Order: sequence, then C-alpha cells, then structure tokens
Amino acid sequence: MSMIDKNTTRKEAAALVRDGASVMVGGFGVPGTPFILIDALLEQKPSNLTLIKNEANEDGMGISKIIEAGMCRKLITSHLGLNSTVIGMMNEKKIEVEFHPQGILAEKIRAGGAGLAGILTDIGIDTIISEGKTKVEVNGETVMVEESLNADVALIHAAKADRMGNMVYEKTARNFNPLMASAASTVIVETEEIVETGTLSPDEIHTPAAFVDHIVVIDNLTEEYGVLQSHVIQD
Amino acid sequence: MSMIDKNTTRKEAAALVRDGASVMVGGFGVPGTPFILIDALLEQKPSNLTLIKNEANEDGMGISKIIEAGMCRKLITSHLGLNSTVIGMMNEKKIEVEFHPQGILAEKIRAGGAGLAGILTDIGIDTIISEGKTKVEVNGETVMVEESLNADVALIHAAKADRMGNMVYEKTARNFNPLMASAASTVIVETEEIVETGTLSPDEIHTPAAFVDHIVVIDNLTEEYGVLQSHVIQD
Amino acid sequence: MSYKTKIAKRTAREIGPGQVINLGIGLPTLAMAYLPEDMPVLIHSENGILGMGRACRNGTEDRNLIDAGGGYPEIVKGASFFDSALSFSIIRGGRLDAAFLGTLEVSMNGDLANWIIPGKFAPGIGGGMELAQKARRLIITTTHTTRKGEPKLLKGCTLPLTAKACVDRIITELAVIDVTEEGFVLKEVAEESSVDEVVQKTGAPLIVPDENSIPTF
Amino acid sequence: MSYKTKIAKRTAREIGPGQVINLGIGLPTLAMAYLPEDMPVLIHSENGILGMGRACRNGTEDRNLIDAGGGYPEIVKGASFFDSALSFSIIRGGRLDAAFLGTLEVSMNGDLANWIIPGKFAPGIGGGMELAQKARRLIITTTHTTRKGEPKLLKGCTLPLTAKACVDRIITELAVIDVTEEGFVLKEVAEESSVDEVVQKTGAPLIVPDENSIPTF
Repeated sequence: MSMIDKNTTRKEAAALVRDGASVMVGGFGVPGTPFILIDALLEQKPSNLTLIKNEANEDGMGISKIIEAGMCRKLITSHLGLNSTVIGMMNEKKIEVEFHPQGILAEKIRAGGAGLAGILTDIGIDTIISEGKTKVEVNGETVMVEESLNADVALIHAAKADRMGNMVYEKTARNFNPLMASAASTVIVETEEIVETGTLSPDEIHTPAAFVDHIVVIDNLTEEYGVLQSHVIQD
Repeated sequence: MSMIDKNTTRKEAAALVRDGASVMVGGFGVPGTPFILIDALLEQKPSNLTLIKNEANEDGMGISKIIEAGMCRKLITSHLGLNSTVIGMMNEKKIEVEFHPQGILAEKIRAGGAGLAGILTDIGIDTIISEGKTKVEVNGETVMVEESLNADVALIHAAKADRMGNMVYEKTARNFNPLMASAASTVIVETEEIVETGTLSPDEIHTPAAFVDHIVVIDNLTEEYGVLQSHVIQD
Repeated sequence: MSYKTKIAKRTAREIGPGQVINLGIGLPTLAMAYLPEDMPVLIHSENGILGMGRACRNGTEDRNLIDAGGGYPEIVKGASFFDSALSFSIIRGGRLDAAFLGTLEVSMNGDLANWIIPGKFAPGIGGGMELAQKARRLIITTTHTTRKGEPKLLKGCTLPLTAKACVDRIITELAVIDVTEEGFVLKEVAEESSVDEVVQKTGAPLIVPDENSIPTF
Repeated sequence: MSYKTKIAKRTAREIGPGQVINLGIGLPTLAMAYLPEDMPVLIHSENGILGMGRACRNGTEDRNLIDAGGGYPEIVKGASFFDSALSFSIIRGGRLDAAFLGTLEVSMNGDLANWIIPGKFAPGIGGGMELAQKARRLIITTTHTTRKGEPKLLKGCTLPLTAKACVDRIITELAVIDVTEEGFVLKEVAEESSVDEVVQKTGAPLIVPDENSIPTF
C-alpha cells in the first residue's frame, strides 16, 4: 500500500485554488486554523473567493489577512465577534457576509459531506434568520430547510497524518476540520507531523484517507499557531 | 469528579424499558450488539416494543430472540438478509417491518440525536420507497424529507467505558452505537471493561459522557459474542 | 463586591452535581470560579469540549486548547474533545441541563434578544440561538439595566430576537427573577437592594409573591 | 474455470491503483482474491471499514471485525474504522471511485433492480440504493441469465427499481457490456462464448461496434 502518497508542496497546493473558488477553512480561533496554507494562498493571490469558516480569525491573522487583502468576495460564517476589521469591511459593504447559527453551519457542511441535500431544523425559526427560508411541516411543527454546503477546496489542519491521508486532530483543533474535510471537491491538509501509513491506530483515526487529496507537511509553525497573549489571564 | 458513577445492574437497566417502548439496539451483525442487555430484556419481558436496529441479528440470536418471543410489535431496520425466521414473521404479518436504506437509517438516527427534525435526500427518489414521503425542491432538484428518529431507550455495546460514561468502541463494533447513544431519552451501555474516569484519552473518546445514563459492566461474554463459525471460511 | 462578582456567585448556586452545562462568554463564565472545587459537573464548550475546567494561569496555556470565547481553560478528569457537529448535537439533542447566557433584553414571556442592535452591533450569531432554544433550562445573567440605566427586562423585546419564549430565570446584581406563564416573578432580592428598587428598574410588571418573605442573596 | 471465477477475475481488472471502492456481497467480493497482492487500493465496507483486506483463514478471525456480509476480513495498513453515518458519508459524498453490485435485472438505460421480488423476496434494502446512486462508477457483476435461462439484461426492468439510470458497466460470464445513451454496447466477449450467444441471451438490443474486433477475456 506504500504507493499511495499524497504529499505535495504548499505552493502546488495553493495553486489548486482558482479565482472565484469556494474555500472551506478549518479552525475555531487559533486551534485548527491552517495558517501556513492560508499564507500560501496569500502568495498565490486567487481573487473573488468565497470563504467558509466559523469566524474570520482575529484582525491581521489567518483568513482575516485574505479578507483584508481584498481576495474574498463573500464570507459564510457564524460570528465575527473578535474581528473589528472584518466587521468594518462588512459594514462598508466591501465584503458580503452570510451568518448562520454555529451548529447549523456545522450541520450544513456535514450534510454537504454526507451527500444530503440539506437538513430540517427549528433553530432560528422565530427570528429574522428564518426570513426567505423554505418551511416544511414535520409532525405538525414548522421547520426550515437548511441547504447543505459544499466547496471547491477545503484547507484543513491536522496534528498528524499518514502518507495515505488518515488524520488525527488535537484537542479543540478538531472543530470544523473533519466536517470540512468531507465536504469539498479538493481537500488539502497541512499536518504538523507525517507518519508512515499503518502507524495510526484504526480506531483512533478522526478522518479516513478517502477524504484527503493532498498533504502538506509543515515543519516550522509560524507565530500565529502559538498561544494568543491577548487571551491569557494576567494575574 | 469521582462522584459521577453511572454503574447499575443489568436487571435495573432492563426494568427501564416499559411496555410499548421504542428501543434502539446497537450492532451490525455480531459486533456491537449488546447481547447481555438483550438477554436481560428477555427476562424482564416488556411487550409491544418498537425495535430499531440495522438488522435483526441471525435466527435465534440477539434481537431475533426478542422478536421470536413475540415482544416486538414493529421493527425499523435496513435489511433482514440473514434471518429467515423474522422474514417469515414479517410475511405472516406477526410483526410490522419498516425498511430504510442503511445509511439513511443511520442519518435519521443521527438527526434525532442532533436535535434536527430530519434530513433531505434523493436516496430512493425513483423507487417505491419514495411513495408517501414529503418532497421538497432544493436547487431545482426534488428531494425527500426523511424525518429524524428518536427512541425511549438505547441499548449500546462498548469495548471500554469510564465511570462517568465516556465510551470507546472497537473495530466494526462501532457501527450504529454512537449514533443511537445520542438519540434516545435513556441510554444504557454494556461495557466489556470499566476504567477509572480520566484514563481514556480525551481525543480518542468516541461517545462523550453527556450521552450516557446507565452503565452495566459485563464480565463474562456469552457465546453469542464470539466468532460465528457459519461465516468462517473452511479450507 | 463588584456587580460581576455578585452575579457570578449567585449564578454558581444554580449548578448542581452531575449536571452538564454551558456557560456563555462573559458574565456566565465568571461563575466557574465560584463552583465548589469538588463539584462533579461537566462544562461544555461549543468549540468541542465536555469537561472544561477553570481558566489557565501562569503559563499553563495550551495552543490547541481554547474555550469558545478564546480563553485558555484547564480540563477535568473525564473530559473529551469532539468536532463542531457533535458539540452542537449535545446542545440541540437536549443533553444540556442548563445554559447560561448574557443578554441585551429579555421580555416577560421569556423572549431573548442578545445578538443584534440594528445599525450598531451585528457580529453574528455563534452558538447563542441553539443554546437558547435547546438547553433544558436557560438562565440569563445580566446587569439589571443598561449602562444608561434603562431596563433590560421588558414587556416585549425591541431588538431582533435570538429565540422566543426560551428564558427560565434571570440573575442580575439586584434580583433573581423567574419567567412564568404569568410573567416575571421575583424570587430573590440582593442584600444591597430592595423590592422597590427592583420593581422600579424592571421594565415590565413584576409579580412579588410576598414582599416580606423574599429571600435575599 | 467456474462462471464465478470467470466473473471475479474480469472484475478485478476494473480496479485501479489508488482507488476507493466497495465490493458488494456475493460475486463482487470474490474479485478481491484476484487483485494483485501489492495493489494500493482502499476497500470500503458499509459497516465501517476503509482498508479491508482478504478474508481471514485458519483461525485469524476477530469477533469485532466483520465485513458488511458477515464474513471475517483482514485489514490493510492504513485501514480505519468509523460509525455507520461516516461510512455512508463516504458513499453518498461521492468518495467511492467505484462500487460493484450483483443484480436481478438491469435495463438498457441503466436502471437497476436488485432488492425485491414482489411476494417472494424482500429482505430489505441495506446499502444497495446508496451505492447504486452515489458511487462515481457502478459496475454490475452477474450471471448473464437467471437460473431458468431468462435474460437479466432487459429493455426495461420488470421488478421494483433499486435506482434509476445508475449502471455504467455489466460484467457477466459471457461478456462485458457498457450502458450508454444509445443502450447496451458490447465491449468484450468471453473466450468461451461468442457474439451470437451474447446477443441471443441479452433481452434488449445490443450494439456490437465491430464484430471482428471485439476483445475477448
């Protein structure tokens, strides 16, 4: 089985993201955000992107850099609470932002990965986010159609991957990564460590190799991966 | 945290299943089927049950014994290919059987656990299983509403659990177990091994403790858990 | 004692042994510091933790371990990590005994408005709607009035709703108030306050069961 | 060579290095024995395996490790186990390069009927509908005719459908036939057979591109 080896360079990986592409980006805050793949994208400079991510990272970090560089037309996200720059760009209509409840965003992506057309939910039913959404009756209750989300490319961060693409995430760096890894046509993984195929325990693999197209090994983590001092409690 | 201990006896666990209850039972074939909890149910003798399981085990094994004992009114399942007894009972209308595509059955249960009203899918759209199902248009495509499934009780088999209810499954014994563990009001787990809380790795827990209500430790596996000689290749 | 400490201490008393709870960002999170050290409770965080502990201090932070607000928590024995889909299955599936959220407004029928001020504040939704709609018990922790002194507890919300008829209890620096079918009911008054003050600062009718026997906190 | 061996050997040649495939119960599974030993291929099983190997022999069976048909398989390096939801995400999400299924009938527009004979055989659905509808390529492995000698390849299916217009290729002991927009097209003929026999035993028009240059197998 040693012939399956999905290793590639960050430059080749970034070249797979075309102008106008939809791109899912893993991460919830710093953990699980593929900062080095994002930096490769910044160098590649595709334009007119639709980004799908839980949040926009914080000002000057991660996908905020892509948005600040004007490469992103639309952002599909859950909240921007910690990023005043992107909120400002949204208010100035420099970027279109589509908000979803966090778990519904997760389910829409998961549904895309699971080959479903969508899910039915009552979340937000009595609020403005229900406006314009298709309603269905299920057991006498009115629920909303939330269509599944897919993307051209997913950028994923793993703690460990084998050469075939089996992945393991660490702690809260898991978040949206396994969902997005299932929902994109081309799945690019950056991994902190690559191991020989067969060394990960089959019961402990979080994302099976079938979902992964390309693997980029990141040897030296940039500063962005570290503990964010602004969130550390100072006694 | 040592105060949380969900340990109970098989007898007390079985008594939680009332006449007329809906009961999800983990397992796909032998692996993951909670045979000892099923035996406890046979002794308890609740009647008029609705059982939800991938298949009906094989003749004279697992939930087939409950069905053969006349305790089951309705079976929601994917296929009965290896159980001629239950197929016979179905044909003689001694039991009502509702069939779903295997992955749709899994998704309906998962949707129940995820607090969704249902999912939208095109699986079976051009077949007799689409008859009578609500249809919705999503992006110009006609898809079906598959309502979520919940149950009063789930009977789950784990390889290992800690006292708080975190669980780990082994190999193909995982199957429907994590899905059903999320979708029932009362979740009863039989585990081959109980370990002290804190000894399972947080990244490798398959089902978090929040889903589990009661744990039964099974010390001596019955014969049913073993390799089925009828499926072993004889050279 | 600051108003934050007052609210946090009282909030901590809502949490019972064996419960699975979610503490929203801000005021609710502060309650964690006032839980008994040995309280067996499983604290959930939307980003994929069950079994969150107190905030890290003194350099014990882990770059891969944050809470939903971006802080660095410890974890307890028996903690687990999972993806965002499973995380919200715990919420929407009804496995949270209680959720605690801050707010902008609450109405007397339990409507919650805490995510948008048209034209001023619209950072997105996060997990708030799902916590509000699906926790078995929703407790709001908030200052009793806005910074301008205007009531946050109202007959009807003026801001876009987060969720309808979802609030069970409100804990402020002045009072503990339940939302019932009859409207707001005063359950406790702060030692530093009075029934009169609470009634005056509440923007809707407040049922006071027996003025002389309202417990203090 | 038995008809089973004939079909299994030819089926194995459909599988390329690096592919993710699912081999249905029965005839398709037999193909595994004819894959080159070192072929890097990931075989999926509905019950939660990616990276299934050959059938266990001589007591190496593991009570916790079966395939979707109940047999005891080995696993290859790089195999993983997962739950039934993720297992079918691989199928419905389009990550299977090919699926191989047996059948009762196939129609010339690619309809598949393999799960029910009204009044006689209705054991349920299993994973068949999802494999048929969602694999990138669906290959049917079957005897060319029923035990009674009646054709299984028809103008239109008479039995309830498993899925509409889903079949790409049919491999029998007599021929390899593709389903195209024009109908059935003969691609290969078994050494033991002839174009005439295949045409005669096929219950629908069969396009024969050039009778003298049809490859044999």
